[in-house]
Amino acid sequence: KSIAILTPEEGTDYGWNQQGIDAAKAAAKAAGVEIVVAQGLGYGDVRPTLRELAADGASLLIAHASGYNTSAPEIAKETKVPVAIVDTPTGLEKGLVADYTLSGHEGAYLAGRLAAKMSRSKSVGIVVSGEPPSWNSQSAAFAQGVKAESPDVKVTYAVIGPAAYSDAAGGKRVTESVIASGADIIFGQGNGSSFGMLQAVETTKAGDGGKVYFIDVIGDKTPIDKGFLLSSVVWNIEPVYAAMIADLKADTFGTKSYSIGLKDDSVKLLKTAAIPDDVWAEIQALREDVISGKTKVDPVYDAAAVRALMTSVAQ
Amino acid sequence: MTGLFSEVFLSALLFGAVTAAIPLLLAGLGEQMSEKAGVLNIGIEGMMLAGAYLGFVGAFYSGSLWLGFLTGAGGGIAVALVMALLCVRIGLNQIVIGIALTLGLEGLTALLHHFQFSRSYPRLPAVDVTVIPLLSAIPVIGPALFRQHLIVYLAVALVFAMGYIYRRTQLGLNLQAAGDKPAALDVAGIDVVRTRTIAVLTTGALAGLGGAFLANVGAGLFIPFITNGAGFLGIVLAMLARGRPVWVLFGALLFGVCLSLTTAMQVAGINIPTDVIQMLPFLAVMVMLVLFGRRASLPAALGIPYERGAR
Amino acid sequence: MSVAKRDIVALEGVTKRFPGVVANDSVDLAIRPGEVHVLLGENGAGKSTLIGMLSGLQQPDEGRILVGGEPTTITSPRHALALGIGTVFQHMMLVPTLTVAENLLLGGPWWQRPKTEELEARVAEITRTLGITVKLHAKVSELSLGEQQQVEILRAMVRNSRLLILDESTSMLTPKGIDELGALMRRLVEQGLAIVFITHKLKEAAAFGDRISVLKLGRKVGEIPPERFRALGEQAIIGEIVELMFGKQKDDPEAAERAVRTIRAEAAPLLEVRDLGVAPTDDAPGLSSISFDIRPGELLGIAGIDGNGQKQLAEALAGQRATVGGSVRLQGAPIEALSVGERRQRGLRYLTDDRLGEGTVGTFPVSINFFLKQVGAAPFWRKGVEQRAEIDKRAAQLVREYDVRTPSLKTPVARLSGGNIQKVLLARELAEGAKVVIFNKPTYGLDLANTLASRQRIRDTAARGLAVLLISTDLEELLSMCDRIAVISNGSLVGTVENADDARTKIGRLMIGLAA
Amino acid sequence: MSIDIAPATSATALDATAAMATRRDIQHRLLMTLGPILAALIIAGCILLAVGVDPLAYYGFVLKRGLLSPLGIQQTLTRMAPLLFLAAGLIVAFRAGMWNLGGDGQFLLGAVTAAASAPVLVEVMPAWLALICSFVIAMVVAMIWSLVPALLRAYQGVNEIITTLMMTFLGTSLANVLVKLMFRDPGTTVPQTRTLPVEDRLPRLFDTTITSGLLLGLVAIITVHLVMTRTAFGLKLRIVGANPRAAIHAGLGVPKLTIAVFAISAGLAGLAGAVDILGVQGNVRADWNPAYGLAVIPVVFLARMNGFAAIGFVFLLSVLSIGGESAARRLGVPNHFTLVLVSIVLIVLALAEYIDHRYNQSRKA
Ligand SMILES: Nc1ncnc2c1ncn2[C@@H]1O[C@H](COP(=O)(O)OP(=O)(O)OP(=O)(O)O)[C@@H](O)[C@H]1O
Ligand SMILES: Nc1ncnc2c1ncn2[C@@H]1O[C@H](COP(=O)(O)OP(=O)(O)OP(=O)(O)O)[C@@H](O)[C@H]1O
Ligand SMILES: [Mg+2]
Ligand SMILES: [Mg+2]
Repeated sequence: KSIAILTPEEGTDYGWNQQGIDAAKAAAKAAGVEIVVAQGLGYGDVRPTLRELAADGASLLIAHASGYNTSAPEIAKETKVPVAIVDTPTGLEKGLVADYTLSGHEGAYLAGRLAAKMSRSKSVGIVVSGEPPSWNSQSAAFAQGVKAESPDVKVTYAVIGPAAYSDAAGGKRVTESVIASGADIIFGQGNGSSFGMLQAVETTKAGDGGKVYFIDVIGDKTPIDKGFLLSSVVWNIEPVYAAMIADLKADTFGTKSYSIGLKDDSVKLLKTAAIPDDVWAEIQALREDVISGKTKVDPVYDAAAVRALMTSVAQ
Repeated sequence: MTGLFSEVFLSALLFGAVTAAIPLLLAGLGEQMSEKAGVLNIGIEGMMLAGAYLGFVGAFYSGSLWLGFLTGAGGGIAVALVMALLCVRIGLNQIVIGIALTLGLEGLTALLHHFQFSRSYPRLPAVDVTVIPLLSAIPVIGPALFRQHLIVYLAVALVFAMGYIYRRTQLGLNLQAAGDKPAALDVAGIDVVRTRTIAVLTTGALAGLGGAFLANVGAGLFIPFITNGAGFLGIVLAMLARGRPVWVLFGALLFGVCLSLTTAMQVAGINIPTDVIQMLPFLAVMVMLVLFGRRASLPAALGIPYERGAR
Repeated sequence: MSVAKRDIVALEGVTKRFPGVVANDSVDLAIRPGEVHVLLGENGAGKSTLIGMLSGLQQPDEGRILVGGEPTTITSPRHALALGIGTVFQHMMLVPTLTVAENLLLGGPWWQRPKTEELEARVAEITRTLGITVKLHAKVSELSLGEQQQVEILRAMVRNSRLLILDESTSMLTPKGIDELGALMRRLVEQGLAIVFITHKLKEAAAFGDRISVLKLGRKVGEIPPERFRALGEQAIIGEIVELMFGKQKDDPEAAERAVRTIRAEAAPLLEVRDLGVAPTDDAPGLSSISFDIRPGELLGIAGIDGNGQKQLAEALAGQRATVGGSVRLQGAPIEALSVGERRQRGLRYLTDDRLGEGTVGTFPVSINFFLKQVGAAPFWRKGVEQRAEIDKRAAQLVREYDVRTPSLKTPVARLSGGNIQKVLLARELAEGAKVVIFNKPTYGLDLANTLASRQRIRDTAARGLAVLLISTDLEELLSMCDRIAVISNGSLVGTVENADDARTKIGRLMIGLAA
Repeated sequence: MSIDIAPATSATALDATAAMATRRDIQHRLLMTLGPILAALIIAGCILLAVGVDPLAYYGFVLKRGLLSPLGIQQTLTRMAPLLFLAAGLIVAFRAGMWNLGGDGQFLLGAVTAAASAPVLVEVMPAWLALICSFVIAMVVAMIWSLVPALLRAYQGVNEIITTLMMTFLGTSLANVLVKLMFRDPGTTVPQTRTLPVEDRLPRLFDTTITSGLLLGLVAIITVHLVMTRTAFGLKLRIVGANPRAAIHAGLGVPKLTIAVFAISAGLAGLAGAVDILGVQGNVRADWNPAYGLAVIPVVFLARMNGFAAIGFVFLLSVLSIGGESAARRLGVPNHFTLVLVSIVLIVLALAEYIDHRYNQSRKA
């Protein structure tokens, strides 16, 4: 028995790909099954790889990219090998297709609250390299969090540019502009370009001459941090994969969607030394509110809706 | 909302425009030199990538940005050497080799990055700027244009140096002859292959420098595919510029300004889909093409390998 | 040995092979100071190849070259220049986008600023003795071909060569220009230079030469040394050359009599041109109110110095160039609004002077080049599909009929020699349906035999009742063939003369701007 | 600009010995293709050794997964379909001397419009008719997209390398905008067009996973080859390509032919996009750009713009890309190595052609 995970980029990005691969490895190890990693496949056609992995005897194919959610179910039907896809809650099929729609919006909301508390200039920025749904929901939740904490804090939203996933220079340039517009905390989402954002934060001074902080998503960049990482909305996908394996064994695969959230710490805010303990305590309290349902955070996936939201919060 | 456009923000935008323009400028100037001499250098994207990678490696390990620029230029030259050997000396098809080099360098630099940096993602410290007294005190423009790294001023100076070379030196004459009528240059006693080789190597140096600037100053780090088509934009700028270096500068700046404009519009919260806004730089160049493209006459022997005495 | 010492350059047993041809076959040649050494031979005889080896463009496969008595390998054009060998090549070797001055300066050390002032002084000195004016600051592309040729000669002079090689350098010059060049060569050799002079015009050879060598199929077949040269008169020399080149059949082949034809004066003109105008462009003069008629069977010549609008006239008539006003009628029907193809359909044919540039597609086979202007027409294409058998049958027929010397029908046309390419063009333009034919410099660059054959074709064309417009810069050619000759100058026809005994003087007066 | 085009020798009759000569020629060409590929593999093998991977194992997987296993060869053949259409489009353009480097933009716009129209059309008409309509729409849209460079080149003489490159940048963005703003599937949060159901896509061949798009691609490229070499229209285009001045002199309507060339070339690129969507993908996602166009350009040159040779090279490219991915995964090399491999193969092939050419020349002398 083995499971396979397919990712668009190499699993060394301290982000989406790495979290997926690491989680799959952990889940497989826990369940005592073999794991096959197919990484760096790009965003093109992965049907050849899916078919080959199926033919090689994988009993679960995890198609870890929203770009794979058309091809993977098709191959599942063709080869009768179960697949897991992302961002497609409507695509469930018993025994064949399961969905895990991951959104760190709850965590992003907390990150927004944190940013608003910590911002000296009362201005924070969101820089993204593109507008896929999972990022949109986090951008929106972050902005909501900021406004919930303090309506006076300004939120600036900027998308880097065309095909900007690897545009590190663009990430740096746009982030610098956003900092110049007054922001002293940057909430950044991007693949390769997020390293450019990090670089901008490290080398640019805020309006008051102090440090600019960076809030990351999905992964934990602490190993490469130089003291500018304020936090990160870290995802832990392992419980999701573990549940899938369990469901597969229990023959209940494809009957439910998996997700991550604050409740089981599959989404959590990263605590760094830059966060004062009192602030952290407040955030932990807010976390409880979200878990208990006292505070409701609804995901917004649509890019236009996110932009509309940003415009309204900017006023 | 207009309060948003503070002086600091405006000058940051302009600063960003210049930073984005410099790699394009260097690539464009380089490509222009090759084209003048009759070589269509489609491999410039590969040269930039080599420059970006080696430039970063040099700067990172030595801690000196200048050494990084040097190794970056060296990387570009190394790729250009292959191109010169294959396309100038033995006359292989320039488009085939150019594209092959671009693909190869994309793969190679990504590979090297994977083995070397994909766990640590090293980044360079902030860039030292050279402040030009008085001028830098001008509001908005001053901090954007006159607080740049020395290499930026040098790149702009290069524009005028190139203009001087093309119009006022024997070398300029040689280059133009190599592109327009290589046989005439040959019988005048100047080696066409050598002239073109010099041009291609210069292109490599400039493209490599542009790549190094992109990695070291523009991004402060190297990641795979970092050039994102900058080399191809350089080709377009060079062709649009009709042999005049100043026009490469204008074109690169126009492009950079358009990029900053897209940021400005977003920060201003204008609710137009970002994908639409982001077509702006390309639209701007396309409009330039429609307006001025007609006069973009290219050298007569562009793309044709020269062989002495062939007919 | 002491004799060899006197040679500036000597070739010993030089052989040069190209794929499929032996261009030079153990050629011995001695070039002495104080002599104009004329090199003669048919097209493809190997003259330019010889020159190529002297100027460093090519290396001999066998044999050796002695420079000043020393065996020398001339490795590059630069080396040749350093040895004092200056060459004016058969094909234009100027950069069209640079100015004349810049072209003359080409070749200096690369780091230097071009030394324009120095050049200007030097040019002024040379042009004074030459009696020509050169527009130093004009772009080469703006000059006429004749002017460009002058620049090339000037360039060779500026270089202070010991040996000056002129490969068909008179082909674009006016008769006056040719005479001046002859006088100049004389002055130069008197100063101790050596000159190699290549021409297809035997009269020039006889008038300017001291020594003549004749090449045939790559071999040197004969030499007339100076002693003998001086002993013979012009006619005798020409007779001897012709014998060397062609064997003993013709006397003075160029002096062929003009066939007296009777053109019915009352016949309606086949071609009527009225007030035709063309706007000038950056690099070409315009045309203003050109009017003339040509009747069936008539041969109208257009004389004039090259670059005065001849090409524009031909292209405007063929429909390749936009006109500004005026009318063109063919058999009474207006054709000025028709396209190139439609005009051809009506019987208007244009034989271009630019054989490889626009007349043919060099990489395409000979067979296809015959039908370049009929692509898609039956029976060679049916429903748009190529009928190879038909094409080849007809092509083979044309090859035979027009005596095109080609290895095969499949040979790319650019591989043929100039004369044979010209035959392909002739065959194409004279094919069925022709009524009016425009010939633009039909014998430019052709050797004697080919020239005579082409002229005969043109005469035959007129004799068949077609109207012929013959554009040429060679006055002899026009005088030997035309019924009437019009003179074009600066884009307009300045006069037309009947080709009677006094035509030569009248045309000469018109050409230099006097009334006939 | 003009770039040396191989002499078009196809236009004359073949005599009796020609058939044999052709066979020898094919053998020779095969040798001149396989030899360099072997050399390229050795060079690339050194790089593999340098990063500690066994080259033989790597190539073993490439061969097995790209060529020899039934599954692998099916994938390879499926991948060829869009590449063949792109190559066909480039052959038309390059033979006519127009350097259409805008294939990727045209491809994407064709793909997007096919993806947008097909799912809607299948609901109102039979699937086969819907597919045909989508193909036509994709083709027409790509043709229209090429109009700007075509008109600029035909009537203003603007160099098409610049314009097509620019239009590719613009087309990529536009395709994105179309997916996100106009044709977005309302049923999903992921920005992509509606999906054409698998059963409505182009039928698969026999019992395999090979798309019938492969046959369409083969038909397209062979048709293009025959049109370019055997018809009056093709000859006219080749005249324009080989010597534009001769075309004017011969009375050909060069501007109209120019526009026709761009339309056909772009139309085929649009069809390439359509065949990929309607045959394999089923929809277009935002930011999707496989950039096939760039890799196909050198292939077409190496094939000397000959359709049959291009089929061979496209096959090679597909084997390398399908097999390379698999081998990379199995041996833990980043997938980027495939790019390096393709690059080396291209360069060595170009070099081999040069050596071959030289050898032929010296033999004749
Ligand atoms: N580079 C070359 N490649 C192949 N063949 C060549 C080359 N140069 C010259 N030849 C051949 O060598 C022969 C001699 O040509 P060459 O140009 O020397 O003749 P020529 O006497 O100068 O003729 P013309 O009077 O027309 O100028 C010709 O058959 C020609 O085709
Ligand atoms: N590139 C080439 N390769 C092979 N053969 C060539 C090549 N160029 C020319 N030739 C051969 O050289 C011969 C003469 O060519 P060349 O260009 O010298 O003509 P030319 O001197 O103008 O002759 P003419 O005008 O008498 O026909 C032709 O028969 C042709 O077969
Ligand atoms: Mg000659
Ligand atoms: Mg000749």
